[in-house]
Amino acid sequence: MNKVQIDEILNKVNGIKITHKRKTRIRVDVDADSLPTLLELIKGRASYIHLSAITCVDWIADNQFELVYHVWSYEEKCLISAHTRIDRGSEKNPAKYISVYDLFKPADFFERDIFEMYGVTFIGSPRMEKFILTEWNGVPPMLKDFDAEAYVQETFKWTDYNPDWLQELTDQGGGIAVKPEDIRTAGNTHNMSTHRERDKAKAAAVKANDKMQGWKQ
Amino acid sequence: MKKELKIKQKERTNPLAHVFDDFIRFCQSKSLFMLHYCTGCGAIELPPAMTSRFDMERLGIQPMVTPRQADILLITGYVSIKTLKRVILTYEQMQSPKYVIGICSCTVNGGMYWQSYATAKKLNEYMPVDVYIAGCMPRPEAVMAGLQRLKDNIRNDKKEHKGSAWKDYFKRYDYYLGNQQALFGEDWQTPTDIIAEAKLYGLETEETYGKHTKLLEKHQTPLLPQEMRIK
Amino acid sequence: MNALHLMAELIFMPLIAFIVGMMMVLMMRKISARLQRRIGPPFFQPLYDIVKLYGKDTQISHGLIHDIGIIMAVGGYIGAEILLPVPGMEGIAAKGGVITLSYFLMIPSLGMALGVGQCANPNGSIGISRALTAMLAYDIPFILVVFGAAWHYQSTSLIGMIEYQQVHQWGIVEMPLLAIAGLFALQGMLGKQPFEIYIAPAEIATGPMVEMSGKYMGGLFVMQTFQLYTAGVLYASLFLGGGTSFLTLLPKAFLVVALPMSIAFMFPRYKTEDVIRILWKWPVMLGLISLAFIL
Amino acid sequence: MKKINYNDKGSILNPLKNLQFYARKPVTEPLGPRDASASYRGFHINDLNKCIGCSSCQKICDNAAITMVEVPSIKEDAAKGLRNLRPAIDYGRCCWCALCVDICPTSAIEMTREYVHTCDGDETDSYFIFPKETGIHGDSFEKGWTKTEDSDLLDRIRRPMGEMLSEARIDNFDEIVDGFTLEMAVQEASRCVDCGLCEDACPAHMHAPNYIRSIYEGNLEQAVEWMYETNPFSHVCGRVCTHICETACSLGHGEGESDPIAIRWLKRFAMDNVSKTKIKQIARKGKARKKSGKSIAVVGAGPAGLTAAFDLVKKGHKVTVYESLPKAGGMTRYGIPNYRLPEDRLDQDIEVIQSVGVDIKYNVKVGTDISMAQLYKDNHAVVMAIGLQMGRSTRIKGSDHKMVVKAVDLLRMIPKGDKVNVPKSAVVIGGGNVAMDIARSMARLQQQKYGEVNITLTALEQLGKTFLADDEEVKESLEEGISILDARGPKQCVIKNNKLVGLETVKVISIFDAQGRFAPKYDEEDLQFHQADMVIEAIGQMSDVSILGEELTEELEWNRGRIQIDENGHTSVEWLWSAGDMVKGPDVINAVADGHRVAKDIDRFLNK
Amino acid sequence: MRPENYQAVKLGDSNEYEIFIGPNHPGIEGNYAFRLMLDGDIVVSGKADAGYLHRGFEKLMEGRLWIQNLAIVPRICVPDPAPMEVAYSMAVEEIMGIEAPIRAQWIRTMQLELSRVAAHLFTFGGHAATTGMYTPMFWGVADRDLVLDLFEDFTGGRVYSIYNIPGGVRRELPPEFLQKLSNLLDYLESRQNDYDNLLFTNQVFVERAKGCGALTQSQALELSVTGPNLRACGLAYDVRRDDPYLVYDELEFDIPRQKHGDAYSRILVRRDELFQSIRILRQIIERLPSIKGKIRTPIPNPLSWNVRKGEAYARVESSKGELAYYVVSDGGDKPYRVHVRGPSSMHAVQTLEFLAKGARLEDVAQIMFSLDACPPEVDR
Repeated sequence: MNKVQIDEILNKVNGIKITHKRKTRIRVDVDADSLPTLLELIKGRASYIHLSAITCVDWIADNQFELVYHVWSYEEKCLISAHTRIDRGSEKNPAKYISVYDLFKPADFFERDIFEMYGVTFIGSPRMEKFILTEWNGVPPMLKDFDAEAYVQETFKWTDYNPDWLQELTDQGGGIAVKPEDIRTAGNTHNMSTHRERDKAKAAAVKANDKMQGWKQ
Repeated sequence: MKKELKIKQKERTNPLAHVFDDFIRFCQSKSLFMLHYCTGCGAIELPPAMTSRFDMERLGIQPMVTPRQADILLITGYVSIKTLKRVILTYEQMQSPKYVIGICSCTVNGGMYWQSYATAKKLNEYMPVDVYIAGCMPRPEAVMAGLQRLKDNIRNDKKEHKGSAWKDYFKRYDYYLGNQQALFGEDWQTPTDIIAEAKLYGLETEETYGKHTKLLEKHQTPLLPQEMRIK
Repeated sequence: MNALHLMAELIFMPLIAFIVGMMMVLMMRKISARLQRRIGPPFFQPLYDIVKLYGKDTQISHGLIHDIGIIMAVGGYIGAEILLPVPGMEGIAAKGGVITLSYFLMIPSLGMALGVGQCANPNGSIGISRALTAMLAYDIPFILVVFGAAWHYQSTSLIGMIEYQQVHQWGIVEMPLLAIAGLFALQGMLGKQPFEIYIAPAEIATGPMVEMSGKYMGGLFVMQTFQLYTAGVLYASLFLGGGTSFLTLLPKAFLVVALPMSIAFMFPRYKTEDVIRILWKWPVMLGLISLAFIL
Repeated sequence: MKKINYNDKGSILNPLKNLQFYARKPVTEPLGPRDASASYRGFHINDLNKCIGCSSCQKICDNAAITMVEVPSIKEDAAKGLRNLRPAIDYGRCCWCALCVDICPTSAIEMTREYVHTCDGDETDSYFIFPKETGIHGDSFEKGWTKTEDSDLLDRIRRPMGEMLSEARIDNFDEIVDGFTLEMAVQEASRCVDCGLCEDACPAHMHAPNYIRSIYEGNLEQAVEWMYETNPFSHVCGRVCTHICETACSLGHGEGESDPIAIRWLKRFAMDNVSKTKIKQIARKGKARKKSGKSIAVVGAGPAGLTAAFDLVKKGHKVTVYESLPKAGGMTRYGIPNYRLPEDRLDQDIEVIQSVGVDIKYNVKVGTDISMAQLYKDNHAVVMAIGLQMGRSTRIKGSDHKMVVKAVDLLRMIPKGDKVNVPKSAVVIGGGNVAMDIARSMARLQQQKYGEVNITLTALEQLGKTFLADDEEVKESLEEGISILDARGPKQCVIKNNKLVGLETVKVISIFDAQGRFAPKYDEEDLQFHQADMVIEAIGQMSDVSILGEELTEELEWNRGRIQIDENGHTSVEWLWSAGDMVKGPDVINAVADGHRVAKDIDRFLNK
Repeated sequence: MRPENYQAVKLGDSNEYEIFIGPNHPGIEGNYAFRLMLDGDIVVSGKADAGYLHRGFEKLMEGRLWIQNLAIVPRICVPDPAPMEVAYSMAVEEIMGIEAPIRAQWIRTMQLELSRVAAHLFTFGGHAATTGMYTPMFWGVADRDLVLDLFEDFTGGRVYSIYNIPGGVRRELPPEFLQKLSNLLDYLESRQNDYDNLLFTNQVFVERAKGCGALTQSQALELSVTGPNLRACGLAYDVRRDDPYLVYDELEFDIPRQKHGDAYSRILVRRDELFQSIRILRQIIERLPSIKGKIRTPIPNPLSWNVRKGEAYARVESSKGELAYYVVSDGGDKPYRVHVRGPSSMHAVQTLEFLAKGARLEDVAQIMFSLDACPPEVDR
């Protein structure tokens, strides 16, 4: 099947945008409504029978989820990535979409995964239940608005090392200057000139010391 | 700082008791059954350590499949919270004296997954650890070195008190339970009655009890064996 | 033979069995090590294991029957040891004979079944049900072999059999087929691959042993030493002419044990029904043919 | 390869063939650790002398395993780019990926082949290590993973800067350096590892990592914004800055060929490519809405004065700058030749400063036109930033001849458009940048007038070792046909018939005495004569402090001929601050930094 | 402490009972669990229970710089980490529009094939152990260790090589390396007879493995089974040939396949693949010295690669099957989204559940190991 023929089949779907990225990759953008039609079409007409993966991307700025269905054809030796966007929903009204389990059995796994990690409910998927995150009670963790690092800092304690060499250095007036967490909390990894962090830390230390002094008095 | 804890110790009257104890300790150091629970990536370096190339059996260490028979619990790397529950269950089911070896960075300070929401960061908050082996993951030789260290510790336990970290679990149960509850929720319980066991060994101290054990009593349902299944 | 002498024998025979058995365990582990291209455990490893298991602080019992089960398992073998004559010591072998011995050899399995049943671990239960099935499988050829041997030597006493072989030729020369059948039964009795179905760690996490710990596990380890010893000495006595001294007996016994071990590490396990099929097919067939010759 | 057919039943005897392994030797390795491979990623070592504390390792560490600790016993030197921070590694996090090794600019941190570390349960402190030359346990192991040319993550080579050829540039004062193209600038900016050593080293603490980053992202306006936070003379500094930052740059510390990032050229690129109106907008950002009602007078419209004025105006004060010359810029205009700093660029900087609200009064000479006392009367504070406008003399024999001139005076004449007496041949005494400037300026004038260059430069210092002028300057001068005679001290100006014939020099043995004081020693035997129509002295400048007036001079405290100031530029007189070259020596960026300091202090003083 | 009151669970009135295999169980590969409903020895239904190895990989990767992710990617599948690195690097390269130098591509190919050899040697032992034969495991792991020695030689790490970097590889091969590799291949080939005798033509093993967990081709396609497991069902599909990457189109190799889709077919396919890998490696040994040049296209600014907006779906044939990385960049210095499609996520959940149904309890472990499922790929 050549490029023209596949385009012909794909063009039967309304509002489709086709990008031939390279020989074995075709990117297709469709509306959420017509995606099942598209999948049915390429599976039935063009031998795309292997569902390689379903990916969900959280475009939080657009308030949308992007669902990407990667479908491979053993005969054409070509991968179609079908992109569609759905509404991101809210906590009360989580995002919903149609399951493609009838077409592709492996969708069971991927849809359950997306359900767990993003909270998208797939209507018609056989097992919309927790699988990997059975011990997790928080929000779906893959959402961009879940700040895992903040959660970790809040939940866990770190080992408080105090080896001999550090004590020695502290006695000499040195010691820990910049902790790795400090540069990370500064936001991005850039804009984190070490000396500034150090100055900040020092200033904070001095402040704290002053406070202590104040209390003592 | 750990407080010095008073321990009610049973009196031994048999004059040969010490000789006997020493012999048993010697044998304990020479024969270790290892429950290797693949909690994480480090487990991949255990097969080499067990098999022909490095042959752990030379040290008298062999794998065992059930916790009841095992002496060593190897925590091979990161423990996700789901695994940690099972690890604690397993640990409590093991028979004293029992030893825990923390392998890889992850058991010390979170390791590679320090920013992961799904893994526990410090193993020694949840159970006493005897020996740590550094590496990500440590090579089989390092694992062997760690095991040798454990063996030495066990043999010299009487002098140096290094090979009996497991007693700490009973002595400071409240601390460990508190950390477990903080992570798993208040209604966390295991089917093993640690307090009864502590009483049995005469290892109960003031720190065995506390507000966390009270909480446990409140939430504890009677121990039924197959309830061991965790939701 | 006075009572004191007998008492001493009753103590020494199991003791010797225990010590030799431990060496056999060591040999087994060394064989596996050699075939797996490694060095293997140190010399005293079996002893360390047993002492350690008995020295555990925690000992979990699952009730009286559990305890009795283990006692039966070990006791059965101790009973078997004193029925098994060794050079210089006959114990009560003259009174018991090989038939009693083979009954004693069934006691451990039954004891295990009792003990494990009490643990209520599903894995254990599956394991023990498999073990009993396996017992059923290897007992048929075993009985055939014992029966054939007894018929051939015209004696049910092991002492008699050994004497017969000292005078005539070794049993293995006179009835090779039966000896081969005996080897099959031995493999099954020792529970080694390919008849290892009731241990099966990958399926039922070591089956009957799953809930055993501390001294109970130690009991099983002791039982294993006796088991190997019994199997070796019994077979040596039946087919290899026993021995006039330990120097002649023990090498034979060790050889007998080494043979199934060498095979064991080369094979996977059969499924339960295959175990029965194989054990009821070849050894029984061989045994019957052999019997036909003997009779 | 032997094929196995699925339908084969296999054989029960096949496995027994492996009983041959009774006869084969075990493959078990002896107990105890084996030697690891030559590139093994084992435990870290760190050469504390090579390490400069740039903390790149900390930044690239994906596991947040590296903590920078301060080691007081190590000397810190911001100007050289040396911090006393050293990495400490948390083996409770590390994954031995060796990215820290691969990024280390100085190849200080490396990995050994040591890999066994075990500890008891209560000894986790041993997991937090401070790598030194010896490994975690203090033993020496062979090195494992070290940086190779392939694994180096850093781009060591500076993007070449386009320049006019010497033939093309010798007869004019056009700017020599082409400047970066966008592509080159982004490439150059991409080399930055964001260590901030440059920022530490810069007297004005310009946010170099930030603007480099902005350039890398292609956001030049953002870059200019970062610059204007600390430096209103970005055009000037983008061209003629002494770029201490580049000396400090961690990339410059590398072994072998490793160039620092061209921070100066990047600054220049960003400034050149943002429109003037946009820059004005940016400069105005952060200006106080409310007028404070206080007024300040600044004497001297050089970088220091204007920077102080710029800052103070942004704080809402009223500032008047008094300049004796017809144009602002001070030494940047009247000391730096056009080929290095085109006038229109300087004009633009000044225009931007003026656009913020700085009022400059030209051709007003303080001391004659208006007295200091008057200034104080009219204003709440006065800043003296008059710079160094008088050349120093060698005071050798014959140096009072009219054809023995001072470099500053000559340099000032050229942009002013005054007629310069161009000699056929000239000798320049001095090895600093000013000497280079005058030599090269004169060379251009000679070329214009006579079509050939005949300039000799003599300096006390040795070329390539202690030479004061920038390497580029030396290189370019040589290209332009100037002959440089190093390690020669002036002996006397030879005057015959009241006419200058040339200069006699002697060989220098040493410049400083044992105490490090300036006391040159000469080898009087090694005498040379250089024929010249003009001798130009470029050995240093000094300040004309006569404008202060006697009263004030009395009142002020002095230190070796300079006004005594505290660290904020405050003199002993309450209302007088002093800034710039006149107190800190000749350097634009120092002057700017000084301006900021003074402005901050004045603001604090006025708001008291 | 003394749970004397143990009792068997009886579920309802049926004869079914439940057995929980895992997570700490020798019959489970890695840290995984499988809940079985049994009727006698027959499995009525099985349900996979994953998440024991969940680290939130994809979330972690979103929080790290592009370059920092290099260290974390191989950890997704521990027994076969090299394809993970390569797939990630390939995806990033595709987005950035750069290509690794030819020599780097050859070295990568070599690394992938070595990794496949190591992984297969590991699998044989695991598979054999589930049937009660431990010697192949001892042999296989020991022989795999020799491959790991080579990895240590040229990547500096035994298991996690962290050797690939978008743009190429991090280090040139050490001197004499190819000779060492060639010696190893000779050794492995000399071991072929031993393995054949012990395992592949062992009658008892053949009997156990034949017919165990049989999958027809259409079932396999429906369940998205890939890799050796699919080839054991008769479809010669291999990403290396059908969606070529690196230099596989210049190499000569066969794609082994079997028709029956059972455990024995699968292990035979793996055995054949092992030798195909050796064949590929021999070609690489021959060709590599003549391929000179750089091994890395440097990407400027290690702390913040300029990865332009875009996405890429990079597929690699790992020892387990089709491995894919879907990487999305929003132009920032960290990936916006990374999705890992581990081949085992298809094998260990739906396929295993499907095959377990109706199987004998004895076979469940064998089915799992014969699928060569790697739980961390499911959990991520």
